Amino acid sequence: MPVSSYLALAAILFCIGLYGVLTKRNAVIVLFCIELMLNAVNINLVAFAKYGIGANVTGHIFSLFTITVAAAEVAVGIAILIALYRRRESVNVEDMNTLKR
Amino acid sequence: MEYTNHYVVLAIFFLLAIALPIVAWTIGRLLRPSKPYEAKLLPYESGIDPYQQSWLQFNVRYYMFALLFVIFDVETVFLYPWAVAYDVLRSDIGLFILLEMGIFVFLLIIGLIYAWKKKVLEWI
Amino acid sequence: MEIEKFLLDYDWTVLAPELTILIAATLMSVVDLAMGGKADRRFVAWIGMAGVVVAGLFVINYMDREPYQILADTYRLDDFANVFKLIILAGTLLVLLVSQSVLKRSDIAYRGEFYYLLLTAALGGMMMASSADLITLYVGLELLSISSYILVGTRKHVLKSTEAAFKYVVLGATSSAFILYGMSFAYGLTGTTNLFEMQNGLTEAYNTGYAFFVLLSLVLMLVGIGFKISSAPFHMWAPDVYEGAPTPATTFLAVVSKAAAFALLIRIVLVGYSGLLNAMDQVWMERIGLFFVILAALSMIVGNTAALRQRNVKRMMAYSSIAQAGYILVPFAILGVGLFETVAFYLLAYVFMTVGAFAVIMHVNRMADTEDIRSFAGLYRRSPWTAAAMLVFVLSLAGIPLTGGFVGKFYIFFNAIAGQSFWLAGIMVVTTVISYFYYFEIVRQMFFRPPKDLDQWRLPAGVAAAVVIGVVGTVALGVMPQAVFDYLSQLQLTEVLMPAENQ
Amino acid sequence: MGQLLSQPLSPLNATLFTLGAVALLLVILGFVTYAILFERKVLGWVQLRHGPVRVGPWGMFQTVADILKLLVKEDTIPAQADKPLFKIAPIIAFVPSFAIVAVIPFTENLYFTDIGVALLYYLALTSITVIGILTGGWSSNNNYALLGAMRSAAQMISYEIPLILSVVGVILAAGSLNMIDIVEAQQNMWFIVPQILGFVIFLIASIAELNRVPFDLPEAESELVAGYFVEYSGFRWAFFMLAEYVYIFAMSSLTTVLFLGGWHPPFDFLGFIPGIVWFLLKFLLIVFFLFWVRATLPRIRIDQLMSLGWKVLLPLAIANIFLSALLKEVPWISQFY
Amino acid sequence: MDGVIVLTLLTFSPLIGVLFLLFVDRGNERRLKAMGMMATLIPLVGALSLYANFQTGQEGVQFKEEVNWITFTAIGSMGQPIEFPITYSMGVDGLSMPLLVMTAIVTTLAAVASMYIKRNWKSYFIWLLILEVGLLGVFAARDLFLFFIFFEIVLVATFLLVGKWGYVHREQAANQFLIYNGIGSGVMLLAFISIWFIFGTMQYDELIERAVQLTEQLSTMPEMNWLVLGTFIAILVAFGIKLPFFPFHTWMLKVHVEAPPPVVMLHSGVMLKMGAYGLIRFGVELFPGYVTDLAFFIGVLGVVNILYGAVLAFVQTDLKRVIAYSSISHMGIILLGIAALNVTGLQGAVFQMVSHGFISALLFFFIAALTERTGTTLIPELGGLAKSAPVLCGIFLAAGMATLGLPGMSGFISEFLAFLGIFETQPVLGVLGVLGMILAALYMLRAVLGTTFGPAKGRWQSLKDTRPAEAVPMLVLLGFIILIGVYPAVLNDPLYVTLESIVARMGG
Repeated sequence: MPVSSYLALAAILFCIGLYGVLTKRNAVIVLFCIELMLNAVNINLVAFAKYGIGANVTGHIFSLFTITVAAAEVAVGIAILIALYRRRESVNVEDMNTLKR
Repeated sequence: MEYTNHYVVLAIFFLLAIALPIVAWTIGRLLRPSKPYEAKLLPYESGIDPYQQSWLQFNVRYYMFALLFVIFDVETVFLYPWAVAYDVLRSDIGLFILLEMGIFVFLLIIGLIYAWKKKVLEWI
Repeated sequence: MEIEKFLLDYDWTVLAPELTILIAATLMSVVDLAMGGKADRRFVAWIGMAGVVVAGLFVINYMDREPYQILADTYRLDDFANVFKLIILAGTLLVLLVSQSVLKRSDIAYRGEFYYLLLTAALGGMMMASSADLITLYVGLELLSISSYILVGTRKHVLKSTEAAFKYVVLGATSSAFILYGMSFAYGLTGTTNLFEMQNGLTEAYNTGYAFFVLLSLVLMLVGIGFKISSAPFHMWAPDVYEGAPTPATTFLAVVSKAAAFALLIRIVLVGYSGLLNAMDQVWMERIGLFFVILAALSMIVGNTAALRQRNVKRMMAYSSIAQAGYILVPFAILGVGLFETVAFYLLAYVFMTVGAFAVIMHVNRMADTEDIRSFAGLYRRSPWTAAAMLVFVLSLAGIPLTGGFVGKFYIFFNAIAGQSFWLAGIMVVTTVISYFYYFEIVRQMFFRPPKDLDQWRLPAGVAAAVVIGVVGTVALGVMPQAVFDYLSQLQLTEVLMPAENQ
Repeated sequence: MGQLLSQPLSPLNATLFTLGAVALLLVILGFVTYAILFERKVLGWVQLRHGPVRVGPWGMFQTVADILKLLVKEDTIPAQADKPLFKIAPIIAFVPSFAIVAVIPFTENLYFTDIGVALLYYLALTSITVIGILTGGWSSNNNYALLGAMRSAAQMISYEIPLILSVVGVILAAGSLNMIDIVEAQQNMWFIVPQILGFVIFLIASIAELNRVPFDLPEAESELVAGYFVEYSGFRWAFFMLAEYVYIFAMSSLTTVLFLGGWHPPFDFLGFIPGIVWFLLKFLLIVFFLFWVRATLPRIRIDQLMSLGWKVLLPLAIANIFLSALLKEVPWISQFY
Repeated sequence: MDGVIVLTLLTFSPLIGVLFLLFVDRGNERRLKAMGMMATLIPLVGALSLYANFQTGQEGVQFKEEVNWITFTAIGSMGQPIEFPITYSMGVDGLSMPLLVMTAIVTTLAAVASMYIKRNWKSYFIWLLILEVGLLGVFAARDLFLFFIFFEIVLVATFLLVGKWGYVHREQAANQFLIYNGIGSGVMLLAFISIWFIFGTMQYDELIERAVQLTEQLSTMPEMNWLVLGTFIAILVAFGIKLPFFPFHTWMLKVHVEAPPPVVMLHSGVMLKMGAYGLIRFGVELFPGYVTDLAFFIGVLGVVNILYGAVLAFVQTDLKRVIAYSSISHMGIILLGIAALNVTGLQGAVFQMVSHGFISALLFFFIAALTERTGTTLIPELGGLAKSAPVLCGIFLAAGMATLGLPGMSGFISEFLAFLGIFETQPVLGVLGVLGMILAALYMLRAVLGTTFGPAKGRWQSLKDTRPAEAVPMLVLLGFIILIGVYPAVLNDPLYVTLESIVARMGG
């Protein structure tokens, strides 16, 4: 079944993204990793739209929305990161320690 | 699977496009000289020796444009399907489809006006 | 569904509340732009409040109607949605009221933006409450989330604020990704994103060998929603974000975001997966129920114990809100039919007490210029009425009788007992007792400690209004909850589980 | 080509496809070679001089010689550069420029692919080039290069918006993203007439996208030395140039397809002339126009550039969309849509 | 008297005082104090007139009011709707009537003793009056939930009073108070819920009716046994903390030492009795079977309390601690009385509640007066006070005598009755308990003699004797102590019938 390979790909991407979000120190990379996770979802959706149970075009529509929203989300993320960078001169997540753990 | 062929062609174009520079450089490597020395490998700064890396912070203005780009680029994600299906939808529900997109675009235009008023669009 | 019935045949007036908010937000942004850089932005907030009130009136007008679905069954109006919208709007109104009187240009440069972002976030929340489709749910969620990210980061010149915002973005986006990933499986297993069509599909998928994926999708979504409602073990963002955000935004997060996230939880889990719920109680109780039990218990325990050692009021309130999320999760673990009533009532009480408490905290922190809990020292001497009001809020949060917090908590507790979840009920009681320590720390500071100086701190009018509303609401819900109970029970909240007639 | 594409995939077919692609590549390389010459000639004529005349008759082999010279030139990479990125940047810039040519139909029979989202594909891939430019400018670790790259990126993304929005009018009219469908829809009336506003926006935006005068700020010789490819030399530099001229090819073809009716003759009675000729004529007209503009107009300032893009072209493009949609309702005009 | 809301009026009458106090300037000490004291007179008058109107010798509840308040609904696991009605139900019977009156009296006197309060009189009196609402409500409530609510009001008010107006370590004391009582009320809530679960109602009257049938029910449903037993133990713990019995007593010492005198008067005099009241009301009345089964255990707890309190009281150097430990000891007597399982024992217990209420109020009034003058309550530092302050010391002596059970005073009656009861059923415990009484004589005399007699230390030569404002309330308290001592019927008359009915239900 071809869908399983897509699913596996998506799962791997999702896990890589999650791993990156949790471990990476560079804030930009963290944002990339989030994007990776969201794109894993897109792969899933599109794969299901073609091969899923009751495949239909809804998956495509959903992924369009996902793309849009993810773009907005990451745009805001980077905007905040820039604001942060201008004050802190660093994109290292570990430097963000003003708020105590 | 009749559309596979089209994508195969696209893939061929891609591969070809990648192959061309590689081939060209490989040939070039055989032909061209290579005599690097320090001054040659310095970045060109109109004759002044560079004293720092050029990887600096650059104006945030660039990011503003990038953001605006994202907004309107994403808008087209919805505009294109709408435009393609316009005739079909119009015959069903009439001009409402236009109104709908009008609302959508209107909100984006508010965004543009916002950026305009906030002087984001001015390049200093 | 024929395409002819697509748009114009629907009763579009049901969207009136949302459209009102949308128009108000648009208007606010335009007005804000038209105003000069130096102008007082309160006017913008007043437009927002007017919009919220009008939207609220529309919502009240639609109470108690038959469920009605529009836009190809993606958007739905039922009493459940209305109740949540009312809660969201009430929270937004109070936050606007407070922020218009405390926000200073020196603190938040973009106040106009702050006000209408509150509205767009509320709009997102309303969409979540009203959606019957994964896509609309997701869009609503993100509208709320993205607006909140910015709200958190509006104090641009304060490092804490931007850091908090960044943390919130990262964790919020991650949780969105989890929710989406779960949604993608739900879609793949059923071929639809409509929650009501999913019901059967998921049951069928469950029975035809895809049980693992059905549960996987649910668990992924629950993890994501766990982030959004800040339940342990997915709570780590909450203290930082609550601390870093400007206090009105914190209030908004604590109240509106949370309420909306619970709406999301109910929509997805109870509506989408209700097939599993009905057909095989066993599965539900053993696997999913367990998940909720763990979430609820952990939230209560972690929230209440971690709050003990906080010295920053906002962080303390963050842990407190984690604990409150735990309490609200208890009905989900039990899954009694009283779920909607209990959750709605608790959230209603929660709106009043939390907004009130944060309004006071905001005022006190601003006057004392610190967020340390010691800023409350001697508040009683400075302004006895404020201290008395704060006492009411704290008692309510702690769950002392004659307050809305107590009635809400007891309602949940009682349902837990009736549902024979004695363990959860026990944890509720124990953690409530633990919570006395830190809630009463505020009381101690206010009443027992001497103030640094004897300055009188007068509440600004807007804050005072919010505090009065908070006190009245909290006490009224504590003394005379019966009216609300009756009203809630008369609403057809359980209809949320059934598709509307008009499809 | 159409039959070939509808056959099941076999090694033979694949070979044929490859051969076709190679042929097109060669054609394009030839075009680029002579486009450069043509440009220099046009510039010369406009400025009342001859242009290249020495190499070959009428300077025919001038560009060939240039290419050979580039091939044997030393390839220096600055010591401080980010080497992997420095090396890969020209490829990133070049690949999309050639890959988009695949979707352009030259006549109703001569096309290489016929995918439903051709226009989207074209527009999507074009925007990848900017990453190549950014990479190149960044990895050089040179102030001019970085500045040029940033400017270029800002400019390209700013003008991409009007570009893609101006096309929506065409899509509305044709009801398809497929290029062949779009051309077929211009059977009676080229879209340049009903979509004149869209055409103008498209033309301006495409010039800016091509980084050509009057929008050649990224490589403004007098200000930034050469913009993002200051540090590039030899054949690496050549690929940036190549990408630029391939884009001229692609963009001119696209303009032809979208607005000038592709292979359709201007009048039905001229239908006896093969479509390819019409196509080439229109295509060359556009190419000539581009060179003409370069010779005629001065470079504008960057603030003017950005203002034009965001404050004029973008609102106009959006207005064009709704105008087009509304014009569909007007009784007589609607037949052109 | 049905349909009349006298009890509600009585319970909330202190709020009238609050209302008036709000309008007084916070710096106006004299007026605040006067108003605070006056305000407590309203409930006092109310309580006394209620007592006068109380039909003695009549079984059951009087002055009953009942309004449906809140109904919580839930759906049970079987799909059956479960309703949890909370009624606003007030009433008094023979058990609560004396306690109500005692509360009113002690509060008034505590308000008088508030003359020792040094600051923030306005809020002090407001909270004191709110505390009074809670205390009155606790005894007047006829619904478990209402009881709980009033109980919590008491908790909050006491917390604030102790923490704000106490002595040096007031905050620790308040915290400990909160911790223990918070846990106590948590357990109480659980116990109440399970009582509701067992009986299906929260109203005392219905509960008592159903309690009789409980034994039969249990025989048909043996699996309920554990729940009922657990509930009973929870009740025991919840009120045991309040009482307090032995392992849970540390908070009370702290409070007694650190709290301001009027609050200690109320605390020791009234609040400890809430524990005892709860034990009798919910332990004895609702679970007669278990009380019978566990009587020995309760008795042992009582004896432990008596002896532990007495021994430790003996070794304390701080007068406050002596009295605090003696309170623990006396609470043991209440437990013994309950453990006796007969009318006499219970009579003893209730008598002890009231009598100890007055006695400890008096003692702490004295302590307050003493602290005001000397600034210390350490026995070694005191001595020979009688020379300079004879009246004060005379009152102390009298109170001490009452504590150790001198005939003619209330302490004697209560202890006598309690021991009489326990000797009837558990003689061994009785003997051990009496041992405690001997110790009581020892520590009390030691304390009294140590402070009042002996060589006068120089510092205390010029001690001022009691002012009238102090002497009058002390003498009033003493009067009540002697009144009960010589004319116990004043207490016994309303009580007896109620206790008889309780014991009858126990089958004893």
